Amino acid sequence: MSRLSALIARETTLAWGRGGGPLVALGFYAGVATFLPLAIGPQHDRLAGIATGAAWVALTLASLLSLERMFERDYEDGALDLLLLSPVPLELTCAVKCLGQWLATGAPLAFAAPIAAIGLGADPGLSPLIFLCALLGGLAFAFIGGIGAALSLGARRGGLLTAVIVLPLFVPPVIFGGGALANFAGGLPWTGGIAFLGAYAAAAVAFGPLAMAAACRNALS
Amino acid sequence: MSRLSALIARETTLAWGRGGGPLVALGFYAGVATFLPLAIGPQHDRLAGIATGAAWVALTLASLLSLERMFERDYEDGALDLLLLSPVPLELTCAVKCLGQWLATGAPLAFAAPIAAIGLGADPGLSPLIFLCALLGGLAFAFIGGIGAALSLGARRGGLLTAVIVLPLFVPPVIFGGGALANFAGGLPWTGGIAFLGAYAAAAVAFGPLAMAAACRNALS
Amino acid sequence: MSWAPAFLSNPDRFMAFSRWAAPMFGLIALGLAVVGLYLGFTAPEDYQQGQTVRIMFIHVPAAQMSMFAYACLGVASFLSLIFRHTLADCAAQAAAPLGAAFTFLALVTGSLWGRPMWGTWWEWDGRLTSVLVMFLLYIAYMALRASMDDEVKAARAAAILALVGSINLPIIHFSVEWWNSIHQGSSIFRKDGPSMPAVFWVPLLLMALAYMSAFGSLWLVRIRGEVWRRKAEIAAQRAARD
Amino acid sequence: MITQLLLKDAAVRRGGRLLFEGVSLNLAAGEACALTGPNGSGKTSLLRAVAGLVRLEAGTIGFGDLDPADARGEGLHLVGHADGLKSARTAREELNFWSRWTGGAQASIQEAAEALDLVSLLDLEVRRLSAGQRRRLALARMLAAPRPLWLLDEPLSPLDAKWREGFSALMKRHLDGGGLILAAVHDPLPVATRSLELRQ
Amino acid sequence: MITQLLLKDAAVRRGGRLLFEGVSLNLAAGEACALTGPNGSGKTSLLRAVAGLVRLEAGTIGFGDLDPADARGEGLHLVGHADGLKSARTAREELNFWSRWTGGAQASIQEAAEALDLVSLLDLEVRRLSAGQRRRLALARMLAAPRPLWLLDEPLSPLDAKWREGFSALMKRHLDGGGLILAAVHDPLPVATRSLELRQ
Ligand code: HEM
Ligand SMILES: Nc1ncnc2c1ncn2[C@@H]1O[C@H](COP(=O)(O)OP(=O)(O)OP(=O)(O)O)[C@@H](O)[C@H]1O
Ligand SMILES: Nc1ncnc2c1ncn2[C@@H]1O[C@H](COP(=O)(O)OP(=O)(O)OP(=O)(O)O)[C@@H](O)[C@H]1O
Ligand SMILES: [Mg+2]
Ligand SMILES: [Mg+2]
Repeated sequence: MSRLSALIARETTLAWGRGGGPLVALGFYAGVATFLPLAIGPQHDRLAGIATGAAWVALTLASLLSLERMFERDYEDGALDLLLLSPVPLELTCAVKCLGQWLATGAPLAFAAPIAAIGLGADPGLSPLIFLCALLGGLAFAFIGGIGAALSLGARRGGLLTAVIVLPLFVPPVIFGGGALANFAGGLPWTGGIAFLGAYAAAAVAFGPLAMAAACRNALS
Repeated sequence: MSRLSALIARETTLAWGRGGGPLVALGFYAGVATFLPLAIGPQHDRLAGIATGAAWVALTLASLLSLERMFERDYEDGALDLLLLSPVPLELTCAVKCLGQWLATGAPLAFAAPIAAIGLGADPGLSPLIFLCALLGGLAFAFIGGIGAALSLGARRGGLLTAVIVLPLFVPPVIFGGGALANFAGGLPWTGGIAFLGAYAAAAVAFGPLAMAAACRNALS
Repeated sequence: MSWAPAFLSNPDRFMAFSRWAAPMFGLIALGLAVVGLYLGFTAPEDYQQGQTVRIMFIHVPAAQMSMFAYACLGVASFLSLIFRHTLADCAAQAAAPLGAAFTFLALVTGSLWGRPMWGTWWEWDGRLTSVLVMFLLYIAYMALRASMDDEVKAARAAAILALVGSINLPIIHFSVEWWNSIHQGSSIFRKDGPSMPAVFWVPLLLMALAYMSAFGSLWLVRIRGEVWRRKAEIAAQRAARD
Repeated sequence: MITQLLLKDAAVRRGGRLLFEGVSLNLAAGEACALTGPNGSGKTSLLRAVAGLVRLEAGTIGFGDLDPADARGEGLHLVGHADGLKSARTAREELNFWSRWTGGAQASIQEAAEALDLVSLLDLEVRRLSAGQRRRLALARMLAAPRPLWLLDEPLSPLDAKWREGFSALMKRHLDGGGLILAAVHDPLPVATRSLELRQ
Repeated sequence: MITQLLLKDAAVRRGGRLLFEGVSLNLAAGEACALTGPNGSGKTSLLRAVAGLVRLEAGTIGFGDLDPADARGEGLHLVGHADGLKSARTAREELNFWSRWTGGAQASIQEAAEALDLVSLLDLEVRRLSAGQRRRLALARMLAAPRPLWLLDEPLSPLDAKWREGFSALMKRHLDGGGLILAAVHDPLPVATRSLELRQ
């Protein structure tokens, strides 16, 4: 346990830095929330819709931006070798790395999401659901992102390729979550979407580490 | 000249990986263009509007994703020292790095933008303007992104910090370009927006390298 | 203000000056604010805007101060970058949170005012967005400083960022001319004189001066705190080494 | 607890080329083996094979009667050229993390830092350390979490004369306590009791 | 063309501590100086100061009557621990790029690769190279673009016996051709004609 807690602390600080973290997470969220409506075009001024969209885009972006640090740095500087040399199975190590990643970026952004959404004019009643979607979605993103990061280890490919691998896998959570939010707002049954989202996240958490560990072993051998 | 052409070749291959560049850029574009409408919410189903938005978001994302490779890798492995040790002024080196970055990601995405926009149902008459906006915008993004990447050298924070620095500075080109496109579509005078966009890009190209070089010297000293 | 850097660049002289200047500016701000607010709230209702016109006395000076604070940040950063002067760096570091607070105030009051005036809390138009960008730049400045251990390097990196971000100032100012913004253009400082009656512009002017003095006072206090903190840190390092 | 390292006819292939074959070694507790050979002869690859990071083309690697996976997980330390230290983190963060990861207790972390004279450097970022200091930090991790088998890749090269002696004394202590050392070197290894040469 | 390296009373400060002061050296064409001293005494920092990457706290560094900026830009090579090679690129790409960056011609790149026996390794990714091969690649860049002053940080340590001799011969040739070498070392430098010791 001491091992895993040490690892999770390392991963969060690597992704987040020490202290003062919320400022960066908040600034990042604010940046995305400012940038997005402008890029999409101000004619789409239904801010409430943008509000949840900004949450997804911020989560995706944060996940994509941290992918390179997730395995590649450790691979290049030899840390991955040492992480492997341990009674902890590599699958668990990978899972903990993803979890640390999620704690450092996904979770703070999930807390920021409902606040920003209300600020942007979303119905406050939606905020628990937005939070839940962002939390589960961020979890799924972290574990799927990890697969992409591990797969592109050692390949001489930039971050774009990892994004190409990973983006299609990011789509289902967005569809499930978006559907749940839309249904909730329209007074329709919405638990189904959340259940699917949860199932997807659970599957990512359960099977992602297997894929990551296999990819890491492949890169190292 | 041989020096600079060698550097630009290095930077593009580093940003791009070997082979398959345009294909990856296109796949990336397609990924963003699929992902974005889903994230923003299907209620915004005016795909033609999304088309130009997707171009901006893809450019931004591509720029953000390559920032870490721009200075940080070279800083960590000692290459930045060696780049400094040369009769080429560091300002010029930084400018060439940004240019390579732009050639590798911004330019291919700019070519993809009008094609994708027409595919998504935008007025084909808009496409030259979309291309121009993406080209100039990508140039500005590459040079501003370089400033952010150089400034966060040595900071103990991941890519999120760079994004926090860079995103606000990405906003003006989007406003200028978006305004020009909207005016053009509405039959209003649109050259003003393009002129501002060009001026912003020119300012970024002219002054960005000064800031980058100062930031690199600061990190190395 | 051009004499100020030269005169104040000596830390001892600065500390002696700010010891009495800071409270004095504070008192002036208080006095001006009392008078300004009184005049502002006893002014007649505007025939178009009704009671909401009174937000103006909060909003307009706050918006102006947010830009003024950024200009101060830029000048201080420039001085610290060129002359490697620590006091200038203290000044820059001290200005950032104040500027962020003023910007926040301008955004909130503007938004509150926009609801009755434009029928919307927020609009992605040039003026409003560029002010928001300035707010984000303040945050980026503070975040960058906070994430570097080496204070000298953090100071220089942040100074470069502040200077780069100052490109946003003219964008804010001219945004109302460059885009057909919903925000109104200049109505006070115009070549042909103020375009509003004296009952409005006199309290507005008083409030602007009050904000300015408040900013001056708070800024000096924060610079003093920063100077003290650094002195203590150097002393602690020296003690640790011996 | 590893008390023996047994290589039998080991062969390693990299990129289609057989680096070495028929390499055998029987290292008992308290023994140190200097692994020599020209550049590219496969010293690093052999160390990594012992650590389980590289697959053997032929032959076996045994750790007494222990299960190899268990033996490797708890029983060995590897210090190579790529030392796994993150240059942007402080020496303290890195030492703490790696020591906890390999199962070291807080007290022994402190001891290890003292033994390698790192205490005054712990608050520096790793990138600021000199080459020798950084190598000492990499070596300190081994002291913080005692494990019997040390796999070292040119451990002494960036150390100065004083620390070559100092670390040799630490290796001696490790051997006296029943440890095993397999070290790839180009210069003589002071504590070596055996040697193994790879030929190209 | 640098024909002299003159250090006068040089002092360097890192993180508030004076690493060394009053260091003087007068190195003429054809001379090699071995820079020694314990870990952390400032050898690497001194080399970087000569290269202009670290600011002197006091004293001066001169290159004969040349302007320091010009002399540094065209006149010196620095090979340190961090060798600037990207592990994901091939040896050929890296050698080509750095040689062209420092002004080497295509023919001399080929010659350099032959002189350091890298030809058969050029298509490997840098990460696959052994430590000694990688160091040879880093050194090959110097041969590809002739410059008078070589600043070397422990150049021989990962090389095997054969290549220590081989590179010493290359250094000798460089000195005979009027070159200058300042090398930080812990072991004796075969070609050294002078030495400079930093004390802590
Ligand atoms: C969040 C929304 C708003 C923001 C960010 C904002 C921002 C600003 C800024 C930055 C200035 C100073 C411009 C300069 O000195 O160049 C300003 C001035 C002003 N604002 Fe706003 N504003 C907002 C909403 C409003 C609203 C709703 C009104 C009323 C209709 C309003 C009325 C004014 C007036 C009258 C001035 C003074 C103009 C002058 O005389 O120079 N603002 N605002
Ligand atoms: N994928 C690959 N394809 C071809 N050759 C490879 C590949 N991977 C490694 N090699 C070769 O295998 C050898 C690995 O050597 P290793 O690093 O084990 O050498 P070493 O004995 O440690 O040398 P040094 O003394 O230089 O550290 C090198 O010659 C290297 O070029
Ligand atoms: N920012 C800093 N703060 C404190 N100390 C620093 C800082 N940067 C460098 N140092 C110290 O300065 C010294 C740098 O030494 P340098 O790398 O020049 O040593 P060296 O003689 O090359 O040693 P080695 O033989 O180990 O390579 C080290 O003691 C290092 O800890
Ligand atoms: Mg080796
Ligand atoms: Mg050194």
